[in-house]
This record gives sequence, structure tokens and C-alpha cells, in this order.
Amino acid sequence: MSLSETAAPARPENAATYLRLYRQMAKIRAFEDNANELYLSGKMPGLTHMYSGQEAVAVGICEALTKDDKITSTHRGHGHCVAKGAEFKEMFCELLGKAEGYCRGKGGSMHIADQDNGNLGANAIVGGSAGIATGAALAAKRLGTQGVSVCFFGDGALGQGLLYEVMNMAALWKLPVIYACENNLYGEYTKVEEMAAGALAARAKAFGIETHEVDGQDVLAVNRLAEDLVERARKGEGPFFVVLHTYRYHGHHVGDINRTYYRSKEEEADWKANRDPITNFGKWLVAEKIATPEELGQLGEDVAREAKAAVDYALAAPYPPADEVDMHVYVAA
Amino acid sequence: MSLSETAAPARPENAATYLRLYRQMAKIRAFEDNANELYLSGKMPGLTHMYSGQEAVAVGICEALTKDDKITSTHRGHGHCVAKGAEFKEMFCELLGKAEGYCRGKGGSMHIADQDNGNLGANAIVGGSAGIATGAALAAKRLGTQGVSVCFFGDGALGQGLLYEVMNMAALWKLPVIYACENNLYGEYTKVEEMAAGALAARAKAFGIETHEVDGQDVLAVNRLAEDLVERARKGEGPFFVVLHTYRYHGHHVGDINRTYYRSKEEEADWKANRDPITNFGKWLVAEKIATPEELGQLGEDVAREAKAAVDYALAAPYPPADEVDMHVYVAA
Amino acid sequence: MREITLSKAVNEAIAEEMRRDPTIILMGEDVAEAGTPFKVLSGLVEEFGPERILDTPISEPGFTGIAVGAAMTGMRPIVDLMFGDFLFLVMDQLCNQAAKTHYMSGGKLSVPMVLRTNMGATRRSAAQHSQSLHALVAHIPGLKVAMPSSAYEAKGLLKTAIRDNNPVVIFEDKLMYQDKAGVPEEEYLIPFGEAKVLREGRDITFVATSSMRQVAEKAAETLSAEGIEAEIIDPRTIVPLDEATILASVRKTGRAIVVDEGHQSFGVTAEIAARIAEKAFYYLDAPVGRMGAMDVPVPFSPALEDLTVPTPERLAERARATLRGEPVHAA
Amino acid sequence: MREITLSKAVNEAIAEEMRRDPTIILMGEDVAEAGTPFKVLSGLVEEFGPERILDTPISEPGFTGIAVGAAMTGMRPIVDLMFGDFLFLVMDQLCNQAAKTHYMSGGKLSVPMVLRTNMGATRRSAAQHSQSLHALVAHIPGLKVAMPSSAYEAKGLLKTAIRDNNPVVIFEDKLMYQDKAGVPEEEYLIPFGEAKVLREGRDITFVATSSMRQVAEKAAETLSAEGIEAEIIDPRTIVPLDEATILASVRKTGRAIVVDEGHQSFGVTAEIAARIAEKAFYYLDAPVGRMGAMDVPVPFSPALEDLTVPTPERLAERARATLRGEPVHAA
Ligand SMILES: Cc1ncc(C[n+]2csc(CCOP(=O)(O)OP(=O)(O)O)c2C)c(N)n1
Ligand SMILES: Cc1ncc(C[n+]2csc(CCOP(=O)(O)OP(=O)(O)O)c2C)c(N)n1
Ligand SMILES: [Mg+2]
Ligand SMILES: [Mg+2]
Repeated sequence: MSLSETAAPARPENAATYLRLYRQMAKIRAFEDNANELYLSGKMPGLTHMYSGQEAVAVGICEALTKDDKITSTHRGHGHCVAKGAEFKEMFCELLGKAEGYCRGKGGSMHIADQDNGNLGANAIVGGSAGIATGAALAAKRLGTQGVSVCFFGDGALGQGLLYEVMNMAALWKLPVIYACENNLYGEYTKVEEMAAGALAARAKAFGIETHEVDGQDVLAVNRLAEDLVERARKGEGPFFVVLHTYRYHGHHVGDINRTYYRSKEEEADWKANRDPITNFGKWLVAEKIATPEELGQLGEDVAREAKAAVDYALAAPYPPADEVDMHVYVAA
Repeated sequence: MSLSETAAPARPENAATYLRLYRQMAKIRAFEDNANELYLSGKMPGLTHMYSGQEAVAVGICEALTKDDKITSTHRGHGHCVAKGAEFKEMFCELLGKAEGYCRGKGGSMHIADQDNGNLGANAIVGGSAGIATGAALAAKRLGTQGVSVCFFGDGALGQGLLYEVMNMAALWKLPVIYACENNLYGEYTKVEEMAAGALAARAKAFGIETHEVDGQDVLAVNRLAEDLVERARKGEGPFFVVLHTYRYHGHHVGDINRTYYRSKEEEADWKANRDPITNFGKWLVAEKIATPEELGQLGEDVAREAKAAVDYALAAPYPPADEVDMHVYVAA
Repeated sequence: MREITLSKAVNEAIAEEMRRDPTIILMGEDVAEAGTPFKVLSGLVEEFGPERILDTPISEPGFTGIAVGAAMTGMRPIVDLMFGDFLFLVMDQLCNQAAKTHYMSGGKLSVPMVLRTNMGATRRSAAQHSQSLHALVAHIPGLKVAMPSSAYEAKGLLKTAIRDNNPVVIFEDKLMYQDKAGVPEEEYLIPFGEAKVLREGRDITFVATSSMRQVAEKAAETLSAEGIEAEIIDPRTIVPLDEATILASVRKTGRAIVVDEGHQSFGVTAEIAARIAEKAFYYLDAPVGRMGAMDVPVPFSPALEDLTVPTPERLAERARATLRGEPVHAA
Repeated sequence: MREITLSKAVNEAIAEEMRRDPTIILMGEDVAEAGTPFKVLSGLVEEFGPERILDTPISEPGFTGIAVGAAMTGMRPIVDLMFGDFLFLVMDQLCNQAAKTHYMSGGKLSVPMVLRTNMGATRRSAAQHSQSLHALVAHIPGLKVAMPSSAYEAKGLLKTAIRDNNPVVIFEDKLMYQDKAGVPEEEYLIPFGEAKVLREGRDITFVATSSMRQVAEKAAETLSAEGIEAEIIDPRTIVPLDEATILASVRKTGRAIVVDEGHQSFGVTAEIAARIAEKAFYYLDAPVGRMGAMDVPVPFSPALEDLTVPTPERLAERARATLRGEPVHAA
């Protein structure tokens, strides 16, 4: 695991970047708090999976990408979506199945995509997007766009054989793809060590893929590594594999409330109290005099207000009309 | 790669074992020569894949197994079948689609199985039997039979994700299974290095599986390693992974005649002249005074006669009656 | 008779069979302590232990393949596939391996395994967690396919499936897990290939699979109030299919509509309708109607999703049109 | 018109399209120097280079998934799946991903890819290399499915498939690769969803897919000598299906038999027969017949394998029975 970047002194010339990293993380947290609330108050159809706790991963990586770079996301996909540049309004509309959602309400939380910002979509098949991200990298290479793609997936997805097939091809063909394994210690209700034999990092090394591990709660460490790997991938030095050690604060999905049978309240409390990516980064920003507590407080309030306004908008927005039901099955000729 | 066992002096008390290893290899070669001839003379339906050149692998491993131990085999499966104890007659009948074949003619070369001797069958899906072998190991463990299972597959099968999924479970659950990867340098018409990134052996180590490499042309080296691993697997120390370096003499299948575009005649000639498992082992047997050249010659003739008789029998044997066509779709109640 | 949920019925079936036969194991994701996301298997690991109730990694092809191998060598594995949509991941192991092993080996090897999975839309789970894919496996010789329509059927069919010496795929409708039905305390099995006449009627036959039974029953009630008496047949297993019972009904009523929650095109309604149209041809007073799910991926939006599945209202309307002799083409 | 083999027609279609559109790539096992085991792609790597004709490892799910991603981001990949039987391995990437992406994204993303594969038994290749699995993909909304019945159709349909903005699965009958047909030198495309009337006749309609065209043509010849005139319709694409042409024919002849090489049950014959029976109901003089492959895994033994597929003799006999008004039930 790389040394914490936040142990080092801030570089004042990077202040805008730092604040943007903070803001993006705060936006994700605010989005999820509202999504959770929508579920709990019975206003959201279906279930959804909260990204809270993992913000530094999505933000640290996506801030190293351009808009044209592609990502593929997972069932726990709101964080990646926000980090890649999506708007709250279209996102909440999507979560509520409204016509103004990114996918006109057809995808919902588990399939939210944002083509314009290079997000090829969340995926409800665990591991199912490994081929897609790799294919996007192949396209970038063939088309000579200099694009890079990032495949986000959880520790649980290491169980899927597809990942190994595409890593092999990515390695053989030197594709500009970064496999970002978010190890949040659990796949649903099972601990990672009960699901994965051997060392996680060894899984990609076996294909000769350069592999890194990083503290996924340290947004600067993640971002520094990502900047480096993205740049190298653009130069044709990819693929890369990164294990990001992180934690999800909520249950597996919003309905997973009684979960002490698989993880303890103490463990959850410890991560929240001591390893929160937003709190810790905020403290560092203050200590390094990049921002005052008041400024951060204000930022938090702005973001919360923005989220609330988007929720209200989405709640009032119309559903897609009935005749859209058989639209988009095929591309119109 | 382990040191060649045939570099060491013979142990006379093992003479019977040595001769059996030799005989089993000779049987496979004779079987394949006849199968090839059947194809070339237009007497065999479909295509088939010759095992010639790889005999030391199947024999070295299967001689370390009991009849109750299970193996799963591949499209190149005659060698495994003979090595696990099958009879020529039922085998040739199967290859010709006759009713007395092991599978009543329904399976043919690519699905030949021999349940009584623990051969769960050849498989026409590359890598497709990885789950089956692992499942047989799970059954052996649950039922407490002390059984071990061996999954034979080629270097090409390393491309299939299924293998990684089941190796992970085998490692997590400590199953008595040995993954035997026969690296004959090619998958169809493509070299292994164009299909597999990284080191082959690293593929299983990534799951914490103990991995070995061995000269697959040296039947004693293979057998020694197999005896050791099988014994350890029985004690619960499995799973294991073995890369066996070997070579196929014929084309990918019997119809693959013009193949210089993917491998040279020189390479083929070199393996046949210098690394033939039967010739070399025969020389050693003679040098170590386990057998005379005449005895080996006689053994070869016996085996050839046996094969020829089985071919003649099979050619004359009846096809299954038409009413068997919809029999065996379901187990009769 | 006591009433229990479909979920409990499944749980009981497995527990009873596992007590009876020590070679039965169950494997899948989060099947042990978690008892599956639907909590269908709660309590089993406590009784049978983690050696028999195996939590697997997220490796559907892998653990299905392991089940095939275990089934070939003395075990009777039950595979829990969390969502029917994941069938696409296990098709090779299920259809190229499990389904064909007995035949390819000339009857020597067999694969006594059960793959339990689910089906059913309208849970707002979107396109990859809502499919009803039973038609796909029904097309593959060597597999049997059961579709319980209530807790009673769920228990009886699952017990039969577990004792069957062939690979059986059983689809539970995930929206029915909390639905209750009368289930005897005593042991019972439901033989495969025996349809059940759920309601007798003279005017039209509804052939309804799985939860479409409820759709058919509600439609039949509405129609009955209008003087139209529908007969309802639940095939219970679509492979083997009890053609005789279906044909006998249609020969009596002269009219039929087949209702199933899979996509309509190239689905189960096609097979059953085609057989009726062929084999009851001279008895038919109207074309055989078909109502499947719309041929669209399942949309997330509640406003759209509910339009994609057959409803009692639409079935009743279709029945009336059939009786009026109007053409009853799919939309 | 010059006559070329189906194999050559496929090769030409790909080469022409690749010359026209640099975003087209082709990927699969042994597609480059080897030109596939069937040698269908010989010469392409020499012209287009290994950057566009990609040899892959033996990783069907993986390279299909890669194709999906590449298609979403500006390429038009053609996936070569060596045997149709391997469809089972790629179902998730094809049916959960490729087929649903456009819909799930509300029309924002699309997946313009072609999966070329094959079908057809009687090559003595046994149960895992002989299947005709087109019914499975036809059941999944979002996929189009083409089934060329000659070199002419193979070229025209493949070119259309490559230009289509949706995922298209095209099944070539591997027994027809060496069959020749007239193929114009000039460019042509065959639109999807337009069936072709191959032969006109007044007495009975044969709807025949892929190589069943040859079966139907031979049967029609035999029957013609007996005074029975069969009309033959080749749907060419089963998704979309040109219902109008089929129905117009059956409304004229009053009788129909649907012939297809997939397993009969829950297969293509069911869908087409059910639609005819429903929508041409009042024109039918006899039940719609169905002839698919037997519902058994394909046996290796020549003595058995030939029994499992429709033949001209059996089709002619079925047609005679239909015309005599005898019940024509599947065996
Ligand atoms: C193929 C497949 N199998 C199972 C599931 C059910 N499922 C959804 S999320 C999940 C756990 C995934 O764990 P991980 O990859 O670690 O992601 P996390 O939820 O921890 O973010 C499972 C098993 C699924 N959606 N897809
Ligand atoms: C799933 C699958 N993909 C492709 C094939 C076609 N095929 C048959 S053998 C073979 C090569 C296998 O190579 P390897 O595993 O090294 O075995 P070898 O032939 O060298 O013994 C291929 C690609 C197949 N039978 N199954
Ligand atoms: Mg996780
Ligand atoms: Mg090989």
C-alpha cells in the first residue's frame, strides 16, 4: 500500500484541485444520503446500493481522467457516476424512473449511465463490465484517441472468470485499461477472505499486469497513483491493476439493515470515525490552510442544497409516457 | 522443471511398474496410429485429435491413480482414456459410432468416457471439464472416499475463465484435485505465447495453489511427481497445479495436414527424434537392463496386434439400432 | 390445512430431503448465514452445517460446473442461482454439460442435480434482475423444467426435482415468496408431467404457468361474473409437458389462451399454442391466443414496467374478444 | 451470374465492408493466419492486418465482452464464434449486455456488433459441435437474428448485419460452406425482415430456414412430380420476422409446414407455427405442421445422427399426409 499522501505537506498551487476533490466526494455523500432517504421514505422504486465510505476511490480515479476517457461501473454505481461528471438532476430522475433521467427511467440505479461524460454504465451483473471496459480500451487504441478506460469492480467480482479472460487479452494486446478493484471487504453478506483464495493482487500479476495497492480512503494517494497510471496507460504502458482498500458504510443495499451477523457495529464505527475519506481530507485541508472549517461547512451546505433541489425536481418530474415502453429496443433506422 | 528421473539409475524392484508404464504408452501410440489410419482411409466418421507425443503425461499421471479416482479429459482424449484403463475394443467401437462403444456410439471421440474406470469423459468444450473435475473432488471429500480427481486440459484452456473460478473454490475448500495443464505449445493453430500472457505457472499460484512444472516427455518424472501429489491430495493437502511440457506430433486434428504456417517441420522432427517419451524410456529400460530390445519389440508387436484386432472387431460391429436415438435423453425412471 | 408461504415451502422441501438423503448438498452465493437475499434458506445452515450448505464465491459458471461434477460422482447438489437472469452465465455448464452427459455417455453417467432459480418482473429491478428465462432451458433436451404456481406446488415439485435423476431447473416466481397456500404437514410429491386443472369451465381454456395462475384466476373470476366460464390449466412442468390434459380441455372448450411471463416471441406461449393449434385443430372455434411478456428488456420505471407483463384485465379482455370471434392478435 | 461458395460469399462480404469502413474489426479464435478451421476467412489478415483481424485466446465470454465494449465506443466488431454450440458461453455478454444496452440507456448507447456463428448437424461432430441454437437468441429482445439459406443470402445479409446499429447474430450452416449459388459481382444488401418466396405453389406452404431451404426444395420437387405444388418461403431473418409474407402465402395455400433445424420443442417452428395458426386461422384447411430437429442431444453415430434432422423424404411425406387431411403429429 502506498504511503499516505496526506502525510505530506500540501502544495498551495494545487489548492483548486484539492478543493475539487473534496467537493466531488461531498457531492457523492450528499447524493447517497438523499437516495437512502428516498428509499427509507418509500419514494424510490426498487433497491439501491450506497457508495458512502468509498468516495475517495471514485473521485481520486475519475479526477485523473478526461471527459472522453471511459469508465464502467457497478451495481454500486452512483459514486462513479457523480465522480465522472454527472448532474444530480438527471441522476435522481433516473433513480425514480422519470423521463428526464439519464436513461429515460429505463435503467434505474443499477444501470445508470452517462454517455456524454464517458460513463458506459453501471452493471447489475457482478463483473459483467470487465469486457466492456477492456473493449473500450481496444477501441481507443485502434482509433488512436489516446483514451484510457477504467473498469471499477468490487472484491466480489474477483470470483468471475470473465475478468481473467479479459485481463489476459488486455495484457497480450497492451491495452490502455486500468482495473480498479474496490476491496470494501465484503461481497453482499460474505467476507472477502471467504470468497477469495490467495492474495488479491496476485490475481492480475499472474497475467504479467503491473499491480498496485493503495489506501482507498486517502483521496490524494488514490489520485496521485491514478494520475501516474493514466498517463502511462496513454503512452501504451498499460494495462494496470489497482487494489483499493476501502469500506462501505451502509448495508449491501439500502434494505440490508440488520447486518451484525456478518459484520460488527464496532468495525463500522471504527471506519466511520477514523478512516472517513471526507472528514480526514477535510482535516488535512484545514491543517494545511487550504480551507477553513467554515468554508468546508459552507461547501457541504451548498452541496446538500443542490442535492435537495434535484430530489424535489425529480420527485415532481413526469414518468416516461407509455409509448416509450417499446422504444429503444432497437436503434431507430 | 524437475530433474529428469531417467537420469537416475533404475530400481530393479520397480521393474514391473516400469514395464507397465512403457506398455501403457505403447498402447496409446498404437491406438492413435490406428485411429489416424481409420480417418485417412475414410472409415471413421468426423474428425479426431491425436494424443501421440504426449503419452508420458497421461500414463505418468494415471498410473498414480486408483481405478476409483476420477479424471476428466479433453477433445484430445484417447490417451487419458487408455491410461485410465479402458479397452481398445470399446474405444474403437465408440470412435466408429458402434453400439458396443463405451457410450453406445453416442459420444464418439470427443465424448468418450469410461465410467467404470473413473474416466468422466472427454469434453468438446475447451476448459469445459474444469468444474466437473473439481466437483468430483468435492464429492470425494464430502463422501469421505479418499478419492482424488485429475483435470487434464491443454495450454489453450488457460484462456477460459471457468478454470479460475473453480481453482479459487478448490483452494478455498482444499479439494483433492490436481489440475494437469498439458502445455503442448499450441492451441489449434496458435502458439501458446500468443494466447497466454505472463507465466503459465503463475495462473494457479495466484490462488495460493501449489504449482509444479515437469518435463512431460519423461514418464518417470511425471509419475514420481504424480505419486507424490496424489498422496498429498488424499491427505487433504490439495489442490495442486502441474504444468507438463509436452508436444503433439500430429496436426491439431487428423485433418490438419498442411501446418507449416504455424509450426515448422524442423520443430516437429526435433521433438520426434530427440524427445519421444516412448523411445527414450525404452532406451533407458534397455540401458538399465530392465528389458532387452527384443522384449520391447515383442511388446510393441503384441500391442499392435491387439489394436488391429480391436479395429477389425469395431469395423464389423453393428451400429446402434434406430430406436436408441431418443434413449438416454433422460435417465429411465 | 395449514397455510405457509412459498418461501417456507421451499425451505421445508429442502430440509426434508436433506434429512432423508445425506448426499444432498446445496451451493450458491450467500445461502448459508444470510439464507439468500430472499431469506428463503434461513435456518438450513444451522441444521445441516456449512459442509452441506456451501457459500460460494460469485462464480456462477464455476459452482454450477462443480455441481455437475459432484452430481456425476455420487452427490445430489442443489444449486441456488440468486437471479434467473444469471442463467445466461451458466448456460454452458447447464446445457452443454449437465443436459447432455447422460446421452453422450450412452446412459452410463448421470447428473442428478437441481438448479433452483427465480423469475418474475415488476419488482423495479430492471433488465438484468427481472427476466423469466425458462423458455431457453426448455429448448434443451436433457433438462426438465418446473414452474411452481403456489407454495403447494413449490414444495411438491422441488421434492420431486431433488429425487429426479436428471438435471432439473426449477423457477420460483420471486414475487410469490410471501404468498401463502395450503400445504399439508404430511409428505407429498408432485409428479412431473402432470398438469393440474385449477378451475373447470366450459367456454375457454387458460393455460397459465407460474404466477400467471393468479392472473388467470382473477381474470376467470371477472369473466364468471359476466357468464363466461374459463377453465384454468397449470402445466406445473413445461418439460415434460402434459399435453393430454391441455388438449382435453381445449377440445372441450374450443378456445384457448396461453399465458406465461417469459417474452412472448420464441417463448413458452409459442410452444403450447402451436401444439394446441396442431393437435386440437378440429375442435378450435377461435385462434389460440398468446400472452407473454412484451418483447422488450424489462424497464426500470414503474410507469413502464407494469405495461410489460400480462394482467388479469388484459387477459379478461382478450378472452372476451376471443369469444366474440374477434381477431386477437398480439399488440 | 457467377457462382461462388457460401464460404467465399462470407469472405467477400467482410472484405468489402472492411474496405468501406475502417471501424470494422474482426475477432475470434484462429481467424487470422488460419482463417478459421473452416477456412472461411482466409486472406483477410493479409489484406487488413493483425490489428483488424484479431486472433484471440480461447476466451469466448471475454472476447465477446470486449466486442461489446468496443462497439459501444466507436468500433463495429465482428465476432467469430467458431461453433454455434459455444453460444452458451457468451450468453451473458450477448443477452444481458449487448442486447439490453441500448434500451437500458434510454437510447443513448448502442452496440453495433455482429456475432457470426454456425449451426447444422450431420457432420459427425457430436452433441457439443452440432447444435442449431438460433431459437435461444431469437427469444431475447434487442438482438436481431439472420439465417442465410445460400451464398447469395449469406453475403447480402452479412453486409446488412455489419451496417446495422444493433447486435446481430448470424448463423451460417456449416454444411453449406462449399455450396455454390449465383452471387452478383455488384454490391447488394438484403434488408432484414423481408422473407423471400423461393418457389410459388398453390397447395401448401413450406416455411424453411437456412439449409432447410434445400430440404424444402427437394421435397417440393418430389411433390411436384405427384401434382402437389408447394410454395417455399425463406424468412431470411427470424428477428425481425416477415410475418406478412408468410401469412399471405398460407392464406393462399391453406396449409403450412414449418421446417427448421433447431430442436423442435420451444424452438423456431413453434413461434412461426403459432403465429400462422393464430393469424391465418380462418384460412387454414389443416393444422400447421412443424418439423424441427429431434429433441435429443445430437448423437455421434452416423446411424443415429441422420435420424435427428428433417429430410426431404420426411417433409414430402408430411406434406402428403397434410393434404390427405391426416393428423400430422410430430413423432
Ligand atoms: C453475476 C451476479 N451474481 C450475483 C449477483 C448478486 N450480487 C449483487 S452485488 C453482489 C456482491 C458484489 O460484491 P463486490 O463485487 O465486492 O461489490 P460490493 O457490493 O462490495 O460493492 C452480489 C453477489 C449479481 N448481481 N450478479
Ligand atoms: C469453448 C471452445 N472453444 C473453442 C474450441 C475449438 N477448439 C478445439 S481444441 C482447441 C485448442 C485447444 O488447445 P489446448 O487446450 O492447448 O489443447 P490441445 O488441442 O493443444 O491439446 C480449440 C480452440 C472448443 N472446442 N471449445
Ligand atoms: Mg465488496
Ligand atoms: Mg495445446
